[in-house]
Amino acid sequence: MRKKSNIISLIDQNRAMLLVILLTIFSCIFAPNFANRMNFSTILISACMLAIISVGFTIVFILAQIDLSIGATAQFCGMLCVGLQPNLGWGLSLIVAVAAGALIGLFNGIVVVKFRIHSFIATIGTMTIIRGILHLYSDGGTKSIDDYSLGEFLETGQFPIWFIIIVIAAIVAFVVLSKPDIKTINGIATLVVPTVFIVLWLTTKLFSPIVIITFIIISVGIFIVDHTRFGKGFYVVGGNAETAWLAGINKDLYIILGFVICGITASLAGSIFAMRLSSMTARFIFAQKALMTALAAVIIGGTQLTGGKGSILKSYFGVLMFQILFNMIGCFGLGFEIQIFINGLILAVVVFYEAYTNYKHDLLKGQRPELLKEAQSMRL
Amino acid sequence: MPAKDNTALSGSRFSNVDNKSGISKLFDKAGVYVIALCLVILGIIVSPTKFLTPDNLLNILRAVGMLGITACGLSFVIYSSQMADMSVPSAMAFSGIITVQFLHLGFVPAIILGIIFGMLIGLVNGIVVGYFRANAILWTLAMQFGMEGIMRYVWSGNQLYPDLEPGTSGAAFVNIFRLEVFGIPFLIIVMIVLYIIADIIMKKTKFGNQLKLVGSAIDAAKCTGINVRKTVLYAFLISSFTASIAGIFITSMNKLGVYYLGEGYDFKSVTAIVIGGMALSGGRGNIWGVLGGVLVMGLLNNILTFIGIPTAVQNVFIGLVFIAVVALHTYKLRKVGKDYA
Amino acid sequence: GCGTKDKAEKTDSGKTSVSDNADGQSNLEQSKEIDVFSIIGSDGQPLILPTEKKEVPERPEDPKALAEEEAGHWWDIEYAGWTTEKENLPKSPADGAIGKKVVLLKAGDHPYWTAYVNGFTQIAEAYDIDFKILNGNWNMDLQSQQVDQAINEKPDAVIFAPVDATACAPLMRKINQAGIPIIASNTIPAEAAMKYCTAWTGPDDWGQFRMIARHFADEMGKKGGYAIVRHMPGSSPYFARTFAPITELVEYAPDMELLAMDTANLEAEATMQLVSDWITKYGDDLKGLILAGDGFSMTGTEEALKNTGREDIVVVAAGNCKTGMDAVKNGVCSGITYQSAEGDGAIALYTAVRFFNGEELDPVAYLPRHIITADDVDNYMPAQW
Amino acid sequence: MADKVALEVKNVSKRFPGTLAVDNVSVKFNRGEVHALMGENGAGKSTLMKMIAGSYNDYTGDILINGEKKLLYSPSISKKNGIGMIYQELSLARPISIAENILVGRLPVKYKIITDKAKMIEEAKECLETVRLEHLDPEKNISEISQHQAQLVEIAKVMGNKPSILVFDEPTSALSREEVEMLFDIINDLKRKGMAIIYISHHISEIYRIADKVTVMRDGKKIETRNITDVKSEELVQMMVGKTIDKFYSKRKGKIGKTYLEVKDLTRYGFVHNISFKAKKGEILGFMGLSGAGRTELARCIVGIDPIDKGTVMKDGVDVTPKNYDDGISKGFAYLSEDRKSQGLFLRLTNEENILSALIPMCSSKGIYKKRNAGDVVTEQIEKLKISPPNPHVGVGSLSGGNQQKVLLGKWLATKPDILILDEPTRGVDVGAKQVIHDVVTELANKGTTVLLMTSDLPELVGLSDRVCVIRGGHIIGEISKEKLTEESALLAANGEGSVFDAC
Ligand SMILES: Nc1ncnc2c1ncn2[C@@H]1O[C@H](COP(=O)(O)OP(=O)(O)OP(=O)(O)O)[C@@H](O)[C@H]1O
Ligand SMILES: Nc1ncnc2c1ncn2[C@@H]1O[C@H](COP(=O)(O)OP(=O)(O)OP(=O)(O)O)[C@@H](O)[C@H]1O
Ligand SMILES: [Mg+2]
Ligand SMILES: [Mg+2]
Repeated sequence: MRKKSNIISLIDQNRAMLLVILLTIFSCIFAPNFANRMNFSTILISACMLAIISVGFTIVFILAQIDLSIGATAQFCGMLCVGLQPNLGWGLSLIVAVAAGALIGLFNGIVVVKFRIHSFIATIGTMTIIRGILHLYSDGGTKSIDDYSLGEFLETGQFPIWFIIIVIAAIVAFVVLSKPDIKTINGIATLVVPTVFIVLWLTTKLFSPIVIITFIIISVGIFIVDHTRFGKGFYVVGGNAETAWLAGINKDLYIILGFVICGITASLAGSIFAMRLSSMTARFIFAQKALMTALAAVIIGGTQLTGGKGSILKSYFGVLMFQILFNMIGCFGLGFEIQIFINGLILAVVVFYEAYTNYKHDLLKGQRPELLKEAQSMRL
Repeated sequence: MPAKDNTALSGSRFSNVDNKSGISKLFDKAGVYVIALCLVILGIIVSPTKFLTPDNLLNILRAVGMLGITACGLSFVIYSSQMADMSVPSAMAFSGIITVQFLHLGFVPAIILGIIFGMLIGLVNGIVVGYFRANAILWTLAMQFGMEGIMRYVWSGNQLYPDLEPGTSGAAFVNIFRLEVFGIPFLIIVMIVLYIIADIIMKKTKFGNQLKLVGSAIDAAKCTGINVRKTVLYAFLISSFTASIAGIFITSMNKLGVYYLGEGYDFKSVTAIVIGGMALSGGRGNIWGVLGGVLVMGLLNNILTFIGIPTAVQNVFIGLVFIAVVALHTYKLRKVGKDYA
Repeated sequence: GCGTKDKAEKTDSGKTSVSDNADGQSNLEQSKEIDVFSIIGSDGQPLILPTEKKEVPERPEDPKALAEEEAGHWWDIEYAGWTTEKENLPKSPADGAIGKKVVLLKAGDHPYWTAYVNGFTQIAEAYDIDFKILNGNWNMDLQSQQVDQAINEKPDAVIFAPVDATACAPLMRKINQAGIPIIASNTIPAEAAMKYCTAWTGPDDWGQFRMIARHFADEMGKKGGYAIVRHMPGSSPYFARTFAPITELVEYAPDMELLAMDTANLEAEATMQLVSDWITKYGDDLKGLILAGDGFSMTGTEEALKNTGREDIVVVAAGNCKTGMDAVKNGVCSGITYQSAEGDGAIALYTAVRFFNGEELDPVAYLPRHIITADDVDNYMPAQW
Repeated sequence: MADKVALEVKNVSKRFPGTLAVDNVSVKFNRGEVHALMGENGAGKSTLMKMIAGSYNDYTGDILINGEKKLLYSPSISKKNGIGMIYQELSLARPISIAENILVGRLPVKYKIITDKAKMIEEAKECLETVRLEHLDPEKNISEISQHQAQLVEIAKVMGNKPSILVFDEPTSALSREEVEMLFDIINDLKRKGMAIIYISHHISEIYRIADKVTVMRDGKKIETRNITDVKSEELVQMMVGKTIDKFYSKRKGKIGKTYLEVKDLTRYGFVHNISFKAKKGEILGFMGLSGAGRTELARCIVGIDPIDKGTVMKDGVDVTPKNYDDGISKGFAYLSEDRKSQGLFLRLTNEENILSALIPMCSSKGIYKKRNAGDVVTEQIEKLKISPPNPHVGVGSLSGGNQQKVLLGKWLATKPDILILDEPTRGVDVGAKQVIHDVVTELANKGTTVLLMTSDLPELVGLSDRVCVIRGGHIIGEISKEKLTEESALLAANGEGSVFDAC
């Protein structure tokens, strides 16, 4: 009995990862042209934007908030990044774009905290505003530049050697400092995963620079949220704002910070996407789809709207799962209708499963094992 | 009785929180209509001769008629503290497509079928959200994706045209939107009637009164002998019912059914409802406020176009007004010591 | 795939010629023999129409420095592709089209695109071309992924209908660098992207709207105020179908006055509200309307005109869907542009076929321009979508 | 003497909108002493303590710690000054782990920034040991452990901060008897170590067991501070209520009728098994059981809130087993739930709406709700229960605990039930309100309503019940008649030890 439920909860907790694995295996076997390095690299690259977005998005979820403006923020900041590039160069324009993202996040945070508006509502408002500003700034047209060198570097380039050394050193330092306990699964994973990653990175062309950058952003996010005292505060605030307040954690500050981080990652995502393609579209559907996919991915990753729970890594797997799905459907040559249907189906199954377990849990809450044993003998 | 003076004593320690002055009570009651009135005055200032003409006012109403209808039903969902129904667009498109598809059976059967099929979506939502307490936003979003996929697949992304020959049910169907009764568009009459019915349901029926309790505290409602699941189910059914009606209107207006009709009506309706003073936390606000919210959105759009502000800037304005109005509502709630929206 | 079964029989001729391979005819000869010009589209017009060229005026020094009302300002967009120096174009294999593999990157789902794919499929079946369709769903992010996927398929050619005319440049460059020929279709890519495509086919948005602007001016007696309901922001018609008529009318009918222009995101309700508001605001000054789309924009406009009793307003619109044609027939609309969706799809693949056959291609090939009016609307019925 | 004072509040006041919750109170709390704080609901005890704990930044007056004046304007300032507080409402974050809850705000770190998980678990374990919960896995989430374990975790968390002044705000309301004993051991231990302890409770017996001093508050004012040895319990009650209470449990006058309610073999697997009992018309049937014995589950099964697996409920010889709770209500049942905040009241709505909430189906015909049909139940209940303020339009959330409980009772009385099940009707309710509730319940029984009383308050059980069923581990194990009913016999029976019970 107990063991069974343990396995189920283990599956449930790692469902995004399992889905990724299952989908990959399935596609490798059945989907034409799926299983090759080039395609895997494509999937990883295409997951980058949403992966970066979902770093901040997950944090906002952990805080028991939601930010519907991420898509619009990503689009607007990407537009800004491209629009300013001719005058400022990539570096400066990226900084400006990220600053704009942070400002949008700050606005969201202040509206939620100070005006006490539910974030679902407040960010619908922000989304509308950004949509207007986006249109104004772009004049309804795409912004682009003719220099593709950066985009090319992001997709196919190589990092300079010093960068590679720094990153590997950081990974090694982290692993050594965290003193993994080899007896536990977690400990083994802490050793194996970075090793596999480093080997793959150095020996194959699987990880483009943009993927590495995404990994770095995700790692920084995971490090802050899961491994620092400051980051743990997000969970406390989301889990129970009162606990946080009593423990001297400034809940308002955390919520505002959460939104700012969310704005920053959204703008980073948009900017990096814009850099990759040297352009940014003015079609708003870009923002809408980014929001919806990120939302579904984060939920499938196991983060809950009720707050206090969530993992950036699992969100990443959620994003990855969707990209594999899209790619697979493309490989089969199926239409978008199938894609959106499966998208909805997976989300529905996950949401329903979650609701159903809660429902069961509520129904059986307080059931006593010794009485259950008795009941079994009664029924026999 | 020994305890008697004690009660009286502690009674004196409470000043009556409910004692409000007349003006603030009026604002409490009128709520969003104060804002609507301000907009009307602004409109008169902007265009003294043209704004207050019956034609223009009818235009405003006509433009927000369908929004008004979806918001009317969706407010039941929000009132029951279920946040939102993101599947409104698919219910709209679905009912429209089904109606057009079945027009050959005759006008009335087709409409009925359209509404029934649209309400199927609400039924599923209601069962999953009401009975299993799934998160409403996420579930209805999944539903929206799924239905969109199904509609695209079944009708291979095509537009469905009704037969427009005069005298056919197709012509009658297309005429629904264009119908006028005593110079007032049928759409507006339907909308007003729906609001009156909704008001009666909310205030005068067992369901409506229990809905308020469910929205206020769902666990307490369960322990008060209210069938919470059924109540939430009904709320979603009502939402899909009005969405289906709006879907029939929008299909009739466009003279064709296609899967993307109704896009955007999810957020738009939520916006109108929240402007109207209904709180996401449930059990707050009333249906006339929602109508007010709908009118404010129509007026705002109209006046901004009058001033000559392009759509892009209008978005900025609407967003800002939206946040400001909601902030005002929550401020009001907080001032009387209630928790926020 | 979206191939429909009932059409499959039609292509028997194509199929037999493949099996006739034993006769010693080469693929090239066979594919040159196949006659696709006799295929009739669902609107009764030939599926493949003779394409047009157009005269290209001198490029101004600095187009962007000119005012938006001057035609020169839009030169780079309007005449994109004509003078482009192509880069690294793959050579034609010149070995015939039969049995080739093609990937169609279409921009998104829309009834227009369903018709487009219909036309496309008919040609594909005629030549027994193996094709795969990737649907960008109007989302640049999705299309950028699909480009990688398309390259990964290693097709003989890519038919590329970009979601975004400008942002597609790096995508086309990538396909080009993978050595795969591109036939761009429908939306004309910006100059930067034209470098990488072997050819482009599609409607001449600018040309058509200059044409319809003249028709519009004639209908209005070259005077009076008009307004423009624009296309969806972010799309290329958002500019083409706005500034082609504006710049044209400035020269052709200088007395006409542009009162307003705005987008209603191609929604009927929004258009109705917008047009109603304009009519109230401008009253009798408003004498004409140009619509960038003839579907929902037309429906909304029609309603607004009826509600305000202003059926006198002259309306012209783009595209030829059923709604638009009906409006022309009813006299609500005085003219719409002719743009065969099936033809759009067919010509794109046919151009690829010509490429496979080793024929010389024009860098830009427009679908023929035509204004459908009440006089000839019946020739184009039933509508394709 | 002066250097014994650990904490002193001087002329402190705190005002809420509409209430002066603490009115010019001055008290001294000594080291090495347990100082009890008593008073009716809404007397201002919690508010005074929250002030010390730094929950309010707008109090007036001075708070002195070790003779030094401190401005305790935030919980972290208070914590730094050595104040620890165990709150009346649990303040744990449910989705996160026990360890993180215990160490919230002071997670151990290594290399200055990285959290040290091993150390975290070790420290959490240490804290848990102080409340004898060392067997608990600190990585479990709070949502996975039971209510009383959570209460103990809360205590462990506060003690982990090593406070020198410790406040317990009604810590025992969610604890079992054994756990209470353990808690008292812990408190005595801490006292010996020289800590100043402030203890709030409504249980007079508890106060006599552990307190050294007692301060009584009423209506936000301090009444008196006394040594516990100098004060008799009647005196204490008098101070709390402001008047002498002659006798708590009035004699029953009504006649007990024939068997009215009969529960047969009621079973919900894993919760309650084979429950059978009979209750007569006009009888108050008590249910005795230790915490977690299954009384709440039994009540919920009888009225139909929870599904049952088998068994029948008969009323007046007719099978009325309810399908669900609305069915149960229409068949004359009413159940006053034990948790008024989350399961009883609509805190955001008014008195009137709360009292009428269960009446809606009865006042409706064909789905149309006619408020008129309810008549003046609202004023009737407000008067009968002496709800204060007696304004039907005041929000119930702003009422004191006792009055909230009265509203809850009023809601069920309004349905005029034939069978009323009371689950902890006076938990956390002050003496005055308790008196009113008892009177109303007795009168109800006198008029012929069958009352099932489930309470952990032994004097209440003994004082009110005509007969008591003993329930243990989900089974009814016996029954005690009125004659043999004493607090001792009941307690023994509930522990499964007594020989006093008659088998049913
Ligand atoms: N946040 C608040 N806002 C408004 N009034 C409050 C608030 N908290 C407490 N009160 C009021 O202050 C008074 C004192 O409440 P307090 O909680 O201190 O009483 P208490 O003695 O602890 O009662 P109990 O025994 O029920 O815990 C009550 O009348 C209560 O209604
Ligand atoms: N030994 C146990 N094992 C697991 N769960 C238990 C155990 N004892 C009690 N519980 C649970 O603790 C909760 C409290 O029990 P319940 O409310 O039925 O008891 P009660 O007799 O009403 O006690 P109370 O006086 O606390 O109201 C229930 O959910 C019950 O199932
Ligand atoms: Mg208290
Ligand atoms: Mg209980």
